Amino acid sequence: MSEIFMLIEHRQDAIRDISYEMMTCGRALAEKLNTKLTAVFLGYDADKLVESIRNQAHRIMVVDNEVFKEFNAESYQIALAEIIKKENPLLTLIGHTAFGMDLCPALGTQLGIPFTTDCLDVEIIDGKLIATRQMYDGKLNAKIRFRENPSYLVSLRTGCFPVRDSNIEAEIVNIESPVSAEPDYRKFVEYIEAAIGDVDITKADVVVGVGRGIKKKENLALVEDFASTIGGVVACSRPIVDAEWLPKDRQVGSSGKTVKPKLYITLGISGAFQHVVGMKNSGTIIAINKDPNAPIFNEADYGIVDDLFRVLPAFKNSILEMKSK
Amino acid sequence: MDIIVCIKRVPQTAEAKVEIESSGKDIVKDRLTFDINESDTYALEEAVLLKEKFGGTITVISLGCSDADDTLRIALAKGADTAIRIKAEDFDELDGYKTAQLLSAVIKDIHFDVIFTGCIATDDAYSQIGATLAELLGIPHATLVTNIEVIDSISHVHRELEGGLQEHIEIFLPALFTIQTGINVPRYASLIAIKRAAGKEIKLVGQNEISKDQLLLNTQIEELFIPPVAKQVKIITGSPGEVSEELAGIIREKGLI
Amino acid sequence: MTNKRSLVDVINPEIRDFLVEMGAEDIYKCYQCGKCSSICPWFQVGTYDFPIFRLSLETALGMVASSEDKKELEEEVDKLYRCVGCEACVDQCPHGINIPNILRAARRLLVDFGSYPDILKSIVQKIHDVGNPLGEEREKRSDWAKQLNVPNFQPGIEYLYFACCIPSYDPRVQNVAQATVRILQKSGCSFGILGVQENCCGEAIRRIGAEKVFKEVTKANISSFESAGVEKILVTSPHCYTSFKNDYPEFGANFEVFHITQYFSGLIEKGKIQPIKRFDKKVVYHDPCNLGRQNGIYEEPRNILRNIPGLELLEVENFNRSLSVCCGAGSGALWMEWEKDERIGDIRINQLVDTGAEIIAVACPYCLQMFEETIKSMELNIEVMDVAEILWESIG
Amino acid sequence: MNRIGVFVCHCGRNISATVEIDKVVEVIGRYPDVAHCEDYKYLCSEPGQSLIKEKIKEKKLSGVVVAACSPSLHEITFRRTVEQSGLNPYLLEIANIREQCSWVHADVDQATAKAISIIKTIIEKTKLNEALLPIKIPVNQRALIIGGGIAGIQSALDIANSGYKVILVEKSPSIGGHMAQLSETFPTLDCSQCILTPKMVEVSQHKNIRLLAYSEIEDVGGSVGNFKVKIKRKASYIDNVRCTGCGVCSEKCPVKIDSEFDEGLGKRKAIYVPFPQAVPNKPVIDKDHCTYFLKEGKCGICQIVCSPKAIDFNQKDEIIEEEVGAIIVATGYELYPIEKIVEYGAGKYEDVINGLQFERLLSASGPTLGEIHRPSDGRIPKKVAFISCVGSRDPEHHLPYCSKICCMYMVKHAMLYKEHVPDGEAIVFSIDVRTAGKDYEEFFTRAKEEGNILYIRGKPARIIKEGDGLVIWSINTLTGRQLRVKCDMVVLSMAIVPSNNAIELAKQLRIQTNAHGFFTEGHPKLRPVESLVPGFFLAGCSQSPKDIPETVAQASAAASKVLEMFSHKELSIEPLIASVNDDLCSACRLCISICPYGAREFDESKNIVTVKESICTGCGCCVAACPTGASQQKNMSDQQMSRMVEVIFD
Repeated sequence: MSEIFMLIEHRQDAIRDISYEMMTCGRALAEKLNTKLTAVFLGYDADKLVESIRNQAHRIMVVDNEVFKEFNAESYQIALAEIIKKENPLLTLIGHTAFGMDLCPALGTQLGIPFTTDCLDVEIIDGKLIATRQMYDGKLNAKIRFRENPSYLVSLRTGCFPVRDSNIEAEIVNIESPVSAEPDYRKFVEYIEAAIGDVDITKADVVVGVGRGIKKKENLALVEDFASTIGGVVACSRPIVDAEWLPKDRQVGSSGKTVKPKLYITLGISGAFQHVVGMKNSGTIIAINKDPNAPIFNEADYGIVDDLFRVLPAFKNSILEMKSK
Repeated sequence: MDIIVCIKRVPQTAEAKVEIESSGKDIVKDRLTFDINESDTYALEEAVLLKEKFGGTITVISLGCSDADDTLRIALAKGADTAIRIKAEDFDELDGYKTAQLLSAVIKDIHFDVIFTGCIATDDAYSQIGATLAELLGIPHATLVTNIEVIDSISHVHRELEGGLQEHIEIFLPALFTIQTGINVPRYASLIAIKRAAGKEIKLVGQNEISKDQLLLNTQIEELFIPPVAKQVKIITGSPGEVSEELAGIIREKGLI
Repeated sequence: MTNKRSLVDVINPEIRDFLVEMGAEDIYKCYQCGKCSSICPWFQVGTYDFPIFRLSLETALGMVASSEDKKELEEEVDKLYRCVGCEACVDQCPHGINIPNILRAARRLLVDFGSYPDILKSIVQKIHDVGNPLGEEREKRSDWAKQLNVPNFQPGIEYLYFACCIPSYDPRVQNVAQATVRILQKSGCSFGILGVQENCCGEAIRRIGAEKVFKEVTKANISSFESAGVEKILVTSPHCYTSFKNDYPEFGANFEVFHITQYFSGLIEKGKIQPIKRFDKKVVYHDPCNLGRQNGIYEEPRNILRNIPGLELLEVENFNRSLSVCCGAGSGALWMEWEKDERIGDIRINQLVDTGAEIIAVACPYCLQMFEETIKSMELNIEVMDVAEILWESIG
Repeated sequence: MNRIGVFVCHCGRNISATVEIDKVVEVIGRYPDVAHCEDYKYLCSEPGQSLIKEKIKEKKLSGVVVAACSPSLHEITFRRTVEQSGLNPYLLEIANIREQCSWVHADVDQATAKAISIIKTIIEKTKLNEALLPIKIPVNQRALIIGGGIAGIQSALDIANSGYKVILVEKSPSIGGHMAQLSETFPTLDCSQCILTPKMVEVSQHKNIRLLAYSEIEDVGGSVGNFKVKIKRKASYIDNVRCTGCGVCSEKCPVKIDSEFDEGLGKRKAIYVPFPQAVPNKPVIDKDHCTYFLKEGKCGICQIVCSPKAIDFNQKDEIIEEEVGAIIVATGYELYPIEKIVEYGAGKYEDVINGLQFERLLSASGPTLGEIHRPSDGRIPKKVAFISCVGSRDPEHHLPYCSKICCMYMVKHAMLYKEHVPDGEAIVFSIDVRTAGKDYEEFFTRAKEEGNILYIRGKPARIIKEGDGLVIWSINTLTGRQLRVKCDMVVLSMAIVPSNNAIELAKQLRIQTNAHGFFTEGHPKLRPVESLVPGFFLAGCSQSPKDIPETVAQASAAASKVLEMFSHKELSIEPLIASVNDDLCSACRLCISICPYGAREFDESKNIVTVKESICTGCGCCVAACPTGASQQKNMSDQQMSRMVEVIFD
């Protein structure tokens, strides 16, 4: 039986969470199919990082070369294509991250193997690969069937597999790098850190997240007022930043900050996955949204289906009352 | 600079009720509003900005049924010069891969320096067509682009990574970029341009031009279903005053503030 | 690139003809007196330059929203969406030019090409998807009436009470619909509601320029009214009134439409309801544009208020009746966002507050919402009530 | 046996472009009783007329049909033509194939068929035409002039100076009209009263003029040349023979009311002379305000103080009957009611006034003796705004037409204001400034340049009182800028409308007005001073808004038209009138009640109704009303009518 492969994602000398999630997923699949999980590690000066995940997979293939110091989809693609062609795994997992989004479809295309992206789950049923994906703004899930092929490629969504401990001792296999330099046509230059604003939403105990549902920029004042009553800071989802109502450093989500406050209150946020990944680990989540079908209610501990402008003034009063007691 | 922009007409589902059709594989579409995919509007705008800077032409391509002509015409009114519609009705079932193959079949005969697509379509949410298409055409690509500057056929591109981080990379043209929302402010169409666009022909490409035989489908939707609730939310009901009381109680009890 | 303006400063008859076809046929009547611009509420706002008097001429030259410069075009489109459709200009124009119609012609083209403010796009989308601009569920349209025992309209019932979207869903404004129903019940009126079978009347989105969606909801409403056997309609919103009375006949509808203040005033005259409880407040009545200026209903709401014992009815000097100033919510503006010092509602509220009134009486859900928001944002100490609410307090 | 000649005119391409002339000639040529049919390019030309004359002789024609333009244009021409060749002019008929056919149709085949149809009907009519002779009536060489403003005064003097008698009727106590109220006149800025009062005096002293002031037309009967007029002399309660005009009565009268002459800005008494130079200079008692009349005999102070004992409370209205041959209508204008301009606070704010009020403020004889004090508090206004086109050029709410004189009097007002208040500021709001007239543009230019008068292009939307001033909301449409102009007083150039009883009077006189009550002239270009009804002539603003020079010119023109009439002892009138068949008349007298001109009379001896030929205008009402068919229109008999209709359906 062919193996399960996954690609380790790391950045700035750290293994990214998605890698552990994928390894959790990969191990479970391997177990079911009675096969092994191979983690492929492309990196530079990698010993320490490789060592840190040694208990996560059955085998770690390491390609240690300076070219892999930073992520470059093109270099990664060349190397991975070589490995997959040679090893012919049943399934290769890549993270559906900025990294994987660049890599996965191109790799699948190059190899001519069936692939799909942004999966919440993969299962093998009767020898056939079935993936679960989200569609239509998170309102529906889809089960996806693949064209039959000995090898498949799938990118996995962040945050879908709670990481589990493992105590395997991986076999380390070092491989000569098929590439020695970044291609001319695509070169990594540098990282750009987000500008730091006056409020650090990652440090706050109480975060009030606002989304499209606040309708108007002027309504932000109302939210600010509420947040200060409750002793929190205001964060937001992507559309609010795109509309330039709040600065980028207030954005919670996959491309923004990840926050884990004691209390996260969402106001008019529908709960697109991109936002949810940035706040799902908050202590208590209270969601206020008019749309009872909004995906945010799948994440919240407490939900109120109502107009936020109707609830907010009353909520503020109750908090004030509570504080005065 | 000749630019190709791939756009898609999608149902607007963010605030609408989405229902599954009887086949279980599609949604009920007749009560939904359709519009150009959000990130595609940014892609189109980025193309127009580049054209304003460097001259050249913009070709918009969409794979869709005749309704997509409206979307293409909007693109023409906003600054595209030529519009091509690949007749979806000619090609049966579609997935991201097949879509990319169709696009590449059309694009391979067109001169271009840059291809733009949106970074994600809000309906099927693959985020895969751009990179697939680039691979099929044999050009480099970058996804989730938040800034582009072109100096002498080298593009300096910012990609959005996680956690507020961005990376700056250099890519030779011709290349493909998938554009993230917020990269620019999409423009309105002027009435003059609308009038001009109204008279323009939309070039149709169908099975006569592209052979169906070589097209491969990677995936198929087996079934659609409403996502299971991951976490059991407690819905609090009542008047605003009542729910607020209850919430405040929870907050106090748990010592959240 | 050179100044893009120079590319379009030639006369563009195609655009002109296009707009004329879309309803801008009045453009040739204009003799550029400028009266429209100085009666326009934006004149009173003062911080935003809105010289609509040029619109006819610019349309005739095919120069409306025609700049190919992004920034300029943005400003032009923004301008086109500044009109609140109050029709003060129509009322004053020596040649009866319907300027909002000219704007609407341009807006129709822009809407067809997705080139209008996103916020309005979402309103149009919601009306299309669920039949109301609030995006609320269609099934909940008659929830406001749950406790009130209101029958569904069926043949044999005389009046359809059409509550309008905002009173149907907005928790504050629901009270208006409820008060209305209670008064109707007390008077013994034979009426029913259609609830889920109703769509937004579409007045606002027609003015926004979303003609296609407007036609859709209009036709849906006409067919559900007709199949229910509706002949007479009572409305709470002057916007529904305008729509049903002036727009729907274009699509073959033939309903008798009454604004609720007309009906209530008649009930009082006939002695069918008697306001007896004292309402010892100073009340200023605000003429909604769609009720007063646009449909000539000035007296009936005042008549209701005058009949309420204890109520002292005040008027806004210089700005009442046909010279009333818009609350700033018409034509989609309820959902638009303008800078703090660019709000028509603030101007109007100040005029209303200056009368020394304790209560602003309105007869339009838009005005009610707008004023409540404005009062909150300006932190004023005055209350807004619908005429029906005041009447119910005196009857109930 | 009829021998009708038909002549078809091409009228250049006016007819021939849409009507196939050849076909018409061919078809009509074959029509029964047509002895000759021929076409010609311009029949109204000299050779065209000669052609008709020749053919009448050559073909021995018994009747002629000219198929050409409307009979209103050339019927007279062609009647003269046929008369010259010995045929009775009433045997000529015109078939109108231009206005009623070629001009209004596009399809050649259909137009040709219609032209043929029209010609056939006229041939049928012509066949049954009678040879008629014109009716001669004597002319009464006296003229009546209604209205004693500058127009009436001028006409009266012109006719009187030619030696004919004139009756001048003025409804108010004095002649002079609005011109007497004006301070100065544009563009020369000479004093209005200085140039008017000599003429007023001349009227009062003229031996050929009978001045009936404080009088109104009660009834007008008869027709051109022989009108019978009833005039009501309103009781003035003054014995004018005894009255010396000393003025003590007015002085002592305790009742003060707004002066019409001062446009409400000053007061007059219940017994009053409207202004010092009034003609006649005899007081009248305003019964509606006089305490004596209101409180049944209380007061009577005037009677006590009048030493010549000229007060006569028992005087009654008196009806005077006059016979005249011609009537000039010169009833003048009024200003559109200022209260209708709600958005300007007009009628509510005292300091928003009209142009005539401002004239009174400027006038040395006015309520402020020529110093400009604003009505509200008497303060000298330091900033005055003048607004043009108020009520005029506003088809949607008020009046569509241009009042013509406002642009110029605003220039004058602004200039005079600056003269009176040199440190004041004059601002004029206007849409267009129309200065078509001799020296007018120069006057306007001078005002702007020398007078430092600010012209703003724009029609204000609101005038709102703020403090003790007025704020005008407008746009400067040339810059697009918003303006809020604070000023002390606003003068509105109100639209000019016909005097308020013009439409009533027009009904009485049976002459026409347009939709706004201005009397309609015979032809907008070629008969500008005649009305559509013979014997009535028009002068001044009763016909359209005009300034003084134009009014005077028209008044003289009207007078000369009257004099033209008076130069004949007899008038020829058309014989196309009604007649009565004695045998058929059942003496039901319906026609008497229906005739709008009083041209019917019952002949007791014969027990039939007869037609007064000099009065009948041939309107045809009696023919339509007559139940037995006794009443017939000459050359338009029932028989002719039915034949004409029949051939259309043949």
